[in-house]
Amino acid sequence: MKRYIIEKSKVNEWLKQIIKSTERVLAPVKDGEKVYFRPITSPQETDYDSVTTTESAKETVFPRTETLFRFKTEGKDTTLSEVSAESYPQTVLWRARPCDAVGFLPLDAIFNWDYKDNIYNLRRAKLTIVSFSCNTSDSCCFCTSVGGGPGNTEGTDILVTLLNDERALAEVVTEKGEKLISLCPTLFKAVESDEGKSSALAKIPSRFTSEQVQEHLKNAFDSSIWKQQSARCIGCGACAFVCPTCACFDIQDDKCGRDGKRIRCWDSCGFSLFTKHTSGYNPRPEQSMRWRQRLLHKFSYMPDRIKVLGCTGCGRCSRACPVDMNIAEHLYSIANYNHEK
Amino acid sequence: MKDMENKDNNFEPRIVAFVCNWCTYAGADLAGTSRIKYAPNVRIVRFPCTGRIDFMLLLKAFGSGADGIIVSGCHPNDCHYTSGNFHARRRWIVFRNLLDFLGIDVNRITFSWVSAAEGAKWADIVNETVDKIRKLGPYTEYRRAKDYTEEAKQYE
Amino acid sequence: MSNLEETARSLFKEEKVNLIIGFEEGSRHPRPFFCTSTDDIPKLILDKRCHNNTAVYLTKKDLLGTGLVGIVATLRVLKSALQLSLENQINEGQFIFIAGEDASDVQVLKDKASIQSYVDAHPEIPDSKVEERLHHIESMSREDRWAFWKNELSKCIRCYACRAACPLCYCERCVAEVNCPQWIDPWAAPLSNMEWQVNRAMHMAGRCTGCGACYEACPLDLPINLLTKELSSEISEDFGKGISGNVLSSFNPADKENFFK
Amino acid sequence: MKNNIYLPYVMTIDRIIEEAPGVRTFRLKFKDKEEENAFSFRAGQFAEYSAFGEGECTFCIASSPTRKEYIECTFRKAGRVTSGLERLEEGATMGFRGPFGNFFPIEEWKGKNLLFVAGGIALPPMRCVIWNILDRRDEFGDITIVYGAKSENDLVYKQELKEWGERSDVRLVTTVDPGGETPLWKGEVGFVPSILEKTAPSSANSIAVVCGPPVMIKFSFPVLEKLGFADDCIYTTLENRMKCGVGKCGRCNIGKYYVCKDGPVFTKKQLNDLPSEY
Repeated sequence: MKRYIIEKSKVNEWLKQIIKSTERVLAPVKDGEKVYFRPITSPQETDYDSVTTTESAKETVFPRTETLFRFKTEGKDTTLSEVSAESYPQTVLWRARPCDAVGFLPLDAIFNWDYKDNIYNLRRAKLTIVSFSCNTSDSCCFCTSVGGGPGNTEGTDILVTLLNDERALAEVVTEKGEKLISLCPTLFKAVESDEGKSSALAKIPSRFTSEQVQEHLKNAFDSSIWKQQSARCIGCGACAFVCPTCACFDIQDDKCGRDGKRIRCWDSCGFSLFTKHTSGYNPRPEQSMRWRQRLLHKFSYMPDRIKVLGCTGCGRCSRACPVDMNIAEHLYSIANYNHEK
Repeated sequence: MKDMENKDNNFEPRIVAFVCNWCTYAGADLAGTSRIKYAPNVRIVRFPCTGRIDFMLLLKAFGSGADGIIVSGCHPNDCHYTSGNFHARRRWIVFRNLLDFLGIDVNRITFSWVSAAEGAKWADIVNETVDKIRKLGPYTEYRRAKDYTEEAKQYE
Repeated sequence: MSNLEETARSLFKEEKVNLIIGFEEGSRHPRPFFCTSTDDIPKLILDKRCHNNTAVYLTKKDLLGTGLVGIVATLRVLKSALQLSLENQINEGQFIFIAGEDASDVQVLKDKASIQSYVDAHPEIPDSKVEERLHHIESMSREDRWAFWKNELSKCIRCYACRAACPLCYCERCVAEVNCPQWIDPWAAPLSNMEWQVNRAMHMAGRCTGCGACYEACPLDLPINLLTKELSSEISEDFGKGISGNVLSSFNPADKENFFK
Repeated sequence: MKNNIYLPYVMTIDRIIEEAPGVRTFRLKFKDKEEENAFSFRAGQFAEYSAFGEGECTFCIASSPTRKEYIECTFRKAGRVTSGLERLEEGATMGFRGPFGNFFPIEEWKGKNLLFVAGGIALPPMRCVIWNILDRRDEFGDITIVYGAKSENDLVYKQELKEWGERSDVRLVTTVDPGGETPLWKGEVGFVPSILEKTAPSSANSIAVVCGPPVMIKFSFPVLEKLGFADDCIYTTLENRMKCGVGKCGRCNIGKYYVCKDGPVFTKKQLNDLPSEY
């Protein structure tokens, strides 16, 4: 990893260069009370104050709705055509958080653990992530409990930390990151140490460890805790759709006359329709079972199968939930629950 | 259809008419047998009763390329099923309010009562609607909202 | 006049309820709470911050069990319960309502008549913010209104939190899930999102009690409550105030309109 | 395999066979000869079939891998996609994406007696295995097929059932649910599990393959157990809902397994270790 120092006042100059040389720069933009990753055309649009965006950054590589291929029917004949790789824009994700960056790792694993999902990979290859260390946090944050942290460099291309003085530290993790630095070589000065990075980071206490949770989940399938926790769950998909690692999707056809496209769109294991057979039979008929699936998938099945935890501790699901299903609280109680009951 | 939109000056409106079987359809039929000429831009979809016309059909028609819509059935008190058109009237009052609130152009929808004897009225309704839509132009504004890839939401 | 804790205790003891649906302190704001034993009673709270419309649980049969259920009911819960009762979704005698706005002052309501008179005695103060936004949108040009809604609804991620949070969205099979024919495209796109909201509003027409749960549930704060709110006010204007039941399943030969040719 | 895992092969419907009310078999041929030559699959694997404009749905490949020139699928018209498929005529184009999933370990069954238990529309996945085995008949021991449907008319592959029934090296027992028989019906009357018990095939050196609706499977397992079949000698296929078929969309996830990757073929022994979400 290479380290550089840049003056805080010069960061916007650097961003300006990035905007100039990149097809699309996505940065947090304030819209009412909410903050979204949106394309920006000038550095001033960026919101640096928010803890996280309302929605996760997964849409950069896994859009809510995207075309898998197009079809055209003439008489009894149908021809298929693919979306050209050029239509996926070269993208810089600016001011992501470390929990955003680390969220791409589970997605990489899901879309590549067996069959390789080329559409995902094309988008992913064109994405460069510039994340900023967290100097603030809120009550929903729990990254330190799932192996992350406010200054974590995992999954990012560059991590910028705004130090306590007039300077900022840029830790360059990848080749892609190095390319962005080389846009403005004069603004950066290479350094050896981390220049007191840790003192500029938010303090986020660890409430449990993911090992604890995984250990407890081993025999928890028939536990009474699921019904207890999910009683108030109303079964919407808000948690899944704002989650950086939830990647369940649906495949649908969008037909207009004789032409159309096959698309994929987000789906959620929390919906009762998700597993329901055409016959009406549903292997997961109750909300408690669907809540169990959500947690077990993230904290047991994914680590077992694809060696990566399905949670980054960003806390978005807790912020989005209409009935305050606080995931950190639930995980804490799982880690301290006697499942034999 | 694409051709129609490209040449603005000779834009030919596409009108979908949702009509009831017992009055307006018969009225349109009468217009035909009476050899009353009216604009050929209208495609008629026949329903048992105006009460059967789901509001989603109107949205689907706009979404699939209609520039204007006619909804027509029996005059109040003349419904073949006694009250289907009363139910429909209420629904259209509410629905029209909602569309207007959403900024969907309610001027593109003509609501009318046309009886089986009113062939001439039917022809007038069609002609007036076509003229009006011709002035308003194609409803691309609505159709554009259908296309999420072109619209490029934030990310596409 | 009595306090929440005492009332809850007596319900468990005297009335033999198995469950009281109420509120507890949450991680950010009070949240719905399923109180199943007297040990949990101290957790019950009730104050102005208790926003969730817990009437949404009244139609969830697998949560309620077979016994009598108590429910801590704010005004919005009571209003929704009345509408549910009108639509034959809940029966008298199935629930005991602990009505109030604050834990220090609650009263037990058991039948429809007493709920009705409680609701009548507590007229709702119109939310000035909602009224303001309504007027603002109404005063826009049609083009601006279209732009406004298109922009708002293009954010929608189709999580259906609005549907899930609404006590009156109790259909076992929602129109959004019907695919023969596919009335509403299931993916998030500006137009399909709009179609979904149009359906929601139309299905709520004349039924919506104006609690705003849909708006509060929306993770993106989309002002979707304005759609149903607008329809409610139009309906009382067009068809008369105090009309109850599903407005669209009834009619009046004297209904007035000004747009039929 | 294609570069885009969601892009199907384009197939022509060569023949349509009416099997039963609402049930059809399509015989599909590749439009592209190169794709046909490169294609192979094994008995038990499934695929995603598309009616363009309606979507995709999942069925097993019903033809035998020993018959190279075509692929067959059998489906019942039930939802949107199957209705769309049903509207297609001979010569029309449809999509085919596969093969996916695991397969029946037929090689391991050499020299063993085989028992097939199927109900209703679940005969197709088994037909693939049965033909595969009948095409190599002398490598296996006794073959018993117990097949039932709601009514006589609902039995699928009537022609093939006749053919199998006439063979001396196959024991075929067909049954219809009580009330589903006609006066001329010569088979059994009763639900599959009870007919299975009555048929009482020997479990010695035997493998049982069970496919059918969840309720049939649920009641057939105890019968097989009673007959002495060990859990690792009972095979079934799981029918969880799927979309992608390649372990991404998350729909068929049960425990750490994905039915589309680790299934659809499971032994009863494997099912015992699985959460009961199928």
